[in-house]
Amino acid sequence: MTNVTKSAIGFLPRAGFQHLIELLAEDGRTVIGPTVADGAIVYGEIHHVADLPQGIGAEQAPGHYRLVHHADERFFAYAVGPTSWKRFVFPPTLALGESRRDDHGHVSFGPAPREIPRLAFLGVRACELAALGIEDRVFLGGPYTDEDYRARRANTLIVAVQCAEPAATCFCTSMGTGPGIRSGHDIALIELDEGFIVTAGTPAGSAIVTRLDLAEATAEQLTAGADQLAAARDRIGDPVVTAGLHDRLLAKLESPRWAQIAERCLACTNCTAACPTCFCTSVSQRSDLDGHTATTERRWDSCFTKGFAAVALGGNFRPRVQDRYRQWLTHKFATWIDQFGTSGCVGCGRCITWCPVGIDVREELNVIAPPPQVSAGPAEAAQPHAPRSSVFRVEGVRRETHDTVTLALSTPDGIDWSTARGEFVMVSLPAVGAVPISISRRLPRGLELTIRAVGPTTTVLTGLERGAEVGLSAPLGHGWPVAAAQEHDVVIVGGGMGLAPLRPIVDEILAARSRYGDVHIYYGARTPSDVLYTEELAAWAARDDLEVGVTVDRADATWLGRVGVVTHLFDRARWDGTKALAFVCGPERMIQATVNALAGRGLTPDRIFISMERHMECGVGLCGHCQVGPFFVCKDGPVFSLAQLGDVFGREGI
Amino acid sequence: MTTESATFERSFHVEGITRVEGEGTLHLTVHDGQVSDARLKIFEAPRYFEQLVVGRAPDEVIDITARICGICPVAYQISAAGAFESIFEVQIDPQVRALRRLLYAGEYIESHALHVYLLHAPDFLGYASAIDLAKDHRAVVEQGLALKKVGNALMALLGGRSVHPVSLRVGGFYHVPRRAELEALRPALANALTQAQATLDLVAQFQAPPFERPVRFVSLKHPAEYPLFDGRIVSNDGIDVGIGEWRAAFREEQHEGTNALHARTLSGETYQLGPSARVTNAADQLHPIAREALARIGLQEEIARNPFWSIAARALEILHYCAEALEIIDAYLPPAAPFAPWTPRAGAAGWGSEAPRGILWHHYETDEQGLVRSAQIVPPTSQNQGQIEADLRAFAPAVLSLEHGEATRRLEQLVRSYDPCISCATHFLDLTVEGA
Amino acid sequence: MIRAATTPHPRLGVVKLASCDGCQLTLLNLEDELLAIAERLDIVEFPEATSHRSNGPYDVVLVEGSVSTPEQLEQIHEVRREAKLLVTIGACATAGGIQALRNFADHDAFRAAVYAHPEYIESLATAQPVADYVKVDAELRGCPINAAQLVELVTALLTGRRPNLPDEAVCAACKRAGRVCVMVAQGIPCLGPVTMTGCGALCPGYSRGCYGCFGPREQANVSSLSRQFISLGRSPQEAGRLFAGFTGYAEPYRDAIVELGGLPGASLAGERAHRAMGAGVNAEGKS
Amino acid sequence: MPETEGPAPRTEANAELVALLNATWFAADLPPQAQVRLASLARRYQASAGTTLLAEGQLANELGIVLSGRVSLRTLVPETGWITILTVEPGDVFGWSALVPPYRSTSTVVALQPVDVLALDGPGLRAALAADHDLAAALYPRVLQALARRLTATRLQMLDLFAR
Repeated sequence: MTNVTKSAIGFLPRAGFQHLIELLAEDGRTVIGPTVADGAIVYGEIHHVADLPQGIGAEQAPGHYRLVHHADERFFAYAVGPTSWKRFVFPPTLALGESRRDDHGHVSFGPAPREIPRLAFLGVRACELAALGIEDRVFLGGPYTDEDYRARRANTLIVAVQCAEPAATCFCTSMGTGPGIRSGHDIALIELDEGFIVTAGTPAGSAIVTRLDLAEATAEQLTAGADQLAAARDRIGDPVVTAGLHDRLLAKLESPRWAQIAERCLACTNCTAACPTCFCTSVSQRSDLDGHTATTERRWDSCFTKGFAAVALGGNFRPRVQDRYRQWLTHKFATWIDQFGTSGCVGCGRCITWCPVGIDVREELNVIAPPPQVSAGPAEAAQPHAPRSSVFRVEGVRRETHDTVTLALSTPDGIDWSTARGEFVMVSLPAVGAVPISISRRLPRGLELTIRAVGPTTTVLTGLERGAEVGLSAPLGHGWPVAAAQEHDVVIVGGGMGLAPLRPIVDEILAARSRYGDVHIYYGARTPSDVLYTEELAAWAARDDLEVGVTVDRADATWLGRVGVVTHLFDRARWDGTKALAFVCGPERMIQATVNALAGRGLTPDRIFISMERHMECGVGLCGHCQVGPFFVCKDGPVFSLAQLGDVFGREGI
Repeated sequence: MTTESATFERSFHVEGITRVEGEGTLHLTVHDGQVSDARLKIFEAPRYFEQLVVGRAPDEVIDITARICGICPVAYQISAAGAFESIFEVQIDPQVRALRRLLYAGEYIESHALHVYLLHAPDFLGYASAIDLAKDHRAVVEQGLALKKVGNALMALLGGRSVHPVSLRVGGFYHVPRRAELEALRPALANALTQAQATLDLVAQFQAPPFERPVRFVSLKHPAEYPLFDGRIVSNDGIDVGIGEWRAAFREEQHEGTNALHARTLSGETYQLGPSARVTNAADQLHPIAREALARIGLQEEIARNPFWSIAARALEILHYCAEALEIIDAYLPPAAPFAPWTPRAGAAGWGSEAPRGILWHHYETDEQGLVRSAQIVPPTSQNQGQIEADLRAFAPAVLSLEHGEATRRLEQLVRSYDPCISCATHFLDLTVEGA
Repeated sequence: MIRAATTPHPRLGVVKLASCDGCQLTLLNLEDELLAIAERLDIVEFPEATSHRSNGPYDVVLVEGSVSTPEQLEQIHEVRREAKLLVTIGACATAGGIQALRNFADHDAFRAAVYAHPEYIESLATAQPVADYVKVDAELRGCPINAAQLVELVTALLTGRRPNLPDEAVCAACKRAGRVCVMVAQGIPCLGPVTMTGCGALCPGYSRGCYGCFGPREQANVSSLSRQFISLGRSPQEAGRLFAGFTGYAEPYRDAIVELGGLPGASLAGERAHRAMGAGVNAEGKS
Repeated sequence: MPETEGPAPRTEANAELVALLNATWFAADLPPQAQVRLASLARRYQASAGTTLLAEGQLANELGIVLSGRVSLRTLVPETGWITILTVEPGDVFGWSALVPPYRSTSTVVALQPVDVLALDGPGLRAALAADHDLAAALYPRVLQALARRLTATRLQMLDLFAR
């Protein structure tokens, strides 16, 4: 045999396949490919063709998978099994960092030691190439990127093998991802009975391919390859009509089917774990017995766990299994498009096969959102940026209420925090935890955080004393559009702890008071002893260029201020809402009542800004916890205009 | 706690013996230098296992009976599996059998290291616990923990975890390890072998209270191997019955005024099970390394006569099983199938295995589907209980001259020599009212 | 217990009710941490390990076992009074354990079957989890408990935070570990989807189905899973027996067992279980 | 009853009362005849801070409109003491019990600040509303609005939003 020219399409006889594996190994790569283990074709280390599932395939149906033996000698005559490649570029558990805290309260943060393996993926299907493409958008599409993913991805060479043996659970044809290989591979193979049609997709792939002993593929071979692809396509058919699926699905948020699915759904998380694109994670800390050194670890999580959308003090935004299933399905097939510009589903069928009770998304989609019309959605430009903890020192502690303190924090790094944008920071304490906290004041060399003890981490944070250290991320999220309020009247409505993130708005307005029209500040708290910033509220109230109203829900007889809900502070006011912008923060129900009252005062949804409360874990839109409709609250919010949120706002179980 | 009553009568009472598995009390009454009453009382709550397994499938019974005792779950699993395999006439693959010995070896090393170092050694060295012992002799306790860890690691590899492992089933295992997984344990086991030698040398220097008596030792006996889960039930005075025929030589009997089921020979005599019995009845089958070590320390006679020297027998068995485990690993080839299939049928059979504390005997009767119709479980501690009380009676006069607290500690130490596992003994619960 | 240390260490007690001792043993099995823990905590009561005894007070007490005799009932109230934090460890303490299966059946018949003179045996009609009688501050599930979770609990106690014990299905850990689903790929019934993780998805890693050591997770959909067991070819009784393990008395496993009629002596079980569950059947109805 | 001096001295000129009424949310922009009719039933009084204007369970003889100052609606909770449920601000009403049988106050009304109150005679107002359907048609929506606003507020308070 002679080497074929670059432009020709090569053919590798089956006997030469071991050479390909060896070349990949010689390239310093661990080869990961299909192998039989525990009754399935999984992805594991491949040293020899004998490790491949020669002559073995799998029969698949909803909730069902069994190995079957073929008459032929093919290595890749199976449809995708339980493993997906995400495991290798996005590990199930990953040490993110190591931190220390000594007995004097000094803290330090460092990266976890990391080794990025040099891998070759062997036997990647078209649907799986598409899945990697989707993960690329999620992790590398910005504004924040996952550098670990980037490194693993960059260190991987992809040998794709075109699918000829689809399963009964496949629907790549509907999702437009397969079965034909189009892009994303370094080397592409088409397996025929006698060997492989070989093409290179990248220079890296070409470097390997040129070292193989290839014949030129014959016309018959090329035809056979095309025929088997066409046959595969025909076998799959078009089980899901995707035209207009985005809108059809989102129009059915109140379908009774969600509750019916929940009767079957185990919320076991298997679909999300098997899915090649699901990317939700949680982060926890493990420490030594004394809490001196801790490791922060990220692990795969799932929107099907109850804790996933849980917030402090027992709140949960998706309490029912039907809420979680709806979240998963609508995200995968609709809001994913709004966020990332593609569907989140590649049609590989893993969630169907590996659902222990065989729930079939194809069937559910067709029942919930029967066919047909148009889809949409542009992607955003990427801005690589990764947050890292900086050490801050507690300069002052002011007790606000029995369970709330304001910490004044400074950093020696010289950044002028008074101009830093972003709405909140991730505050971490080694061996204790990390929580998102809104910035309640920007200082020239630091900031203030007002923290209420509602969970284990905040309980420790509220007990810190002057001199203690904490780790802070850079400010994250989209904050209040205060500049947009210049030349307008401003209405600020806070409830409970919600006054804390609003305080920087007041600071900013007061710094250039003349640029704004009338300014009204309304604040409601539970009882008089829960009122934050009492002295500042009094100082603001004493000014003649601010209107300040404070009310509490209940009080004893010694309280001479107002008692009642916060909306009563302004629902009969005489100001003209049509000239005002409103900034609202507080518990979700308080925001709802406030928004209704503001609408009654003439404010339109585009001029009402609210801050959403959700479970925020990573702070940079990569863990999935804080998803609401098409948004990640941490990255796209937490401040949104009501117009932006549309009917996502106030919907149960979103 | 001890109390002195009348001038001529002394009573030793330990409410809640410590450093034993489970809950029991010790009560002794002495009249004019003569022991009038000696009782080891169990107040462990009854858990009705023999009834709980009725109607259950054999593999479920293996998991359920393990919960009788968290210290020796493998013993329960192996004895139960043996009984069912006898009923269903299942042939066990030799490699699977070797793996079962290896799993059991893990339990011996763990259980014996726990007893020698954490429970019993503090008695010999004058401490209240291994934690106190560690303050003065940290290296000693660390050596014990290291040995224990190796035993646990063996069980965790073969069974998934050391307490209530999940891998055993009728016919074999659910899952067997790859050779490389076993080989990975070799360095730790080789190190453990050295530490086991050191353990034996350590305990050989202990001072055992002088107390010697003749005793009937009962154990399994196999023609070719150190007794574990096969062979016959024998004694050093002529008992020799099939492994399924425990009832042909022994019985559980009730004592007047109590509801306790104590085991006795058919002629109503007490007997001793456990490490001293095995080392005495099967010394020639110890691993050569252990045999040599026994010759070196020269305590074979003491082990046979003085119950306090059971600590040496235990140390010897740790050494034996470290050596045997290494051999099994070296010879291991994964079996063709992890378990042999079997067909359920109606039948009945008994089977026993040598738990670390002695023979644990199960008997089951099954229906046509293989579900359990009736069960009998005879744990080692209920068999040893009569001998413990007899020893207490015989030993007590020797400590009467000692200070009361010290005398009581000696009596407790004697009870601990049997490593009584009271959790196992639930079904011989003694509820005699104190003073009745 | 006498300590030379000058700073007061938290006082730890370990007490036992009806159980197999395996969870306490898990503490002694922390070979790498045991001595370090003993240096940071005063172990004032742990009869399995030390002859020092204490009736309290305790900063933390770990309780193993279920409440199944009148004495234990008294004891658990006493322990609660003496303990600042009471942590139940293991399936017996948190769910009643295997012995709680007697709660489904007729207690007297059970007793008579094992003991010739049942009148001498003093035990409550049922074996109950500790939380049925006293307030429990935290729990470690499992039969036995998991060593890593125990270390996490101790670390949390020492560093003053809440232990991190996620409530998710065994499946989540199983998939992270890269295991192949035994139910889908081999048709083996597995309680993983309805069982709380903590064991590290041990059984599927040993080619068998989860048997529920850690008990039901939140919102466990046992009826959907039992339907699936039946469609895999198991009889309702077999499916019921799968739930009737070491946490079978915990809801909603308990309901599934009764509904499927899977416990031996089902005729007894039905009525008895209804009584145990307070379904309003006359308590004198049968004994 | 409020500690005002003497019984209901309706001395002020009707026009002034009409103007005061018109300045309140409750009566603003009512038809002129209705305002005049209400003014004829009105008296104005002042009370100092701490004055109990109406006690829980007492006959509510007047519907009060706060002109200035702040009054609190309180109730006595055993073992807790007096709890303020709501404050009534200028323009809003208290004593709606005067319009609804059994005409007994559902809370205790205490002035938190010096207050200026316009009070409408209860029996007189009821008689006027029964006889004058135009007046009733104009006034009842205002009463309903005031009660509805108070009801929704009470619900939100019951949710104890900020406890979370």
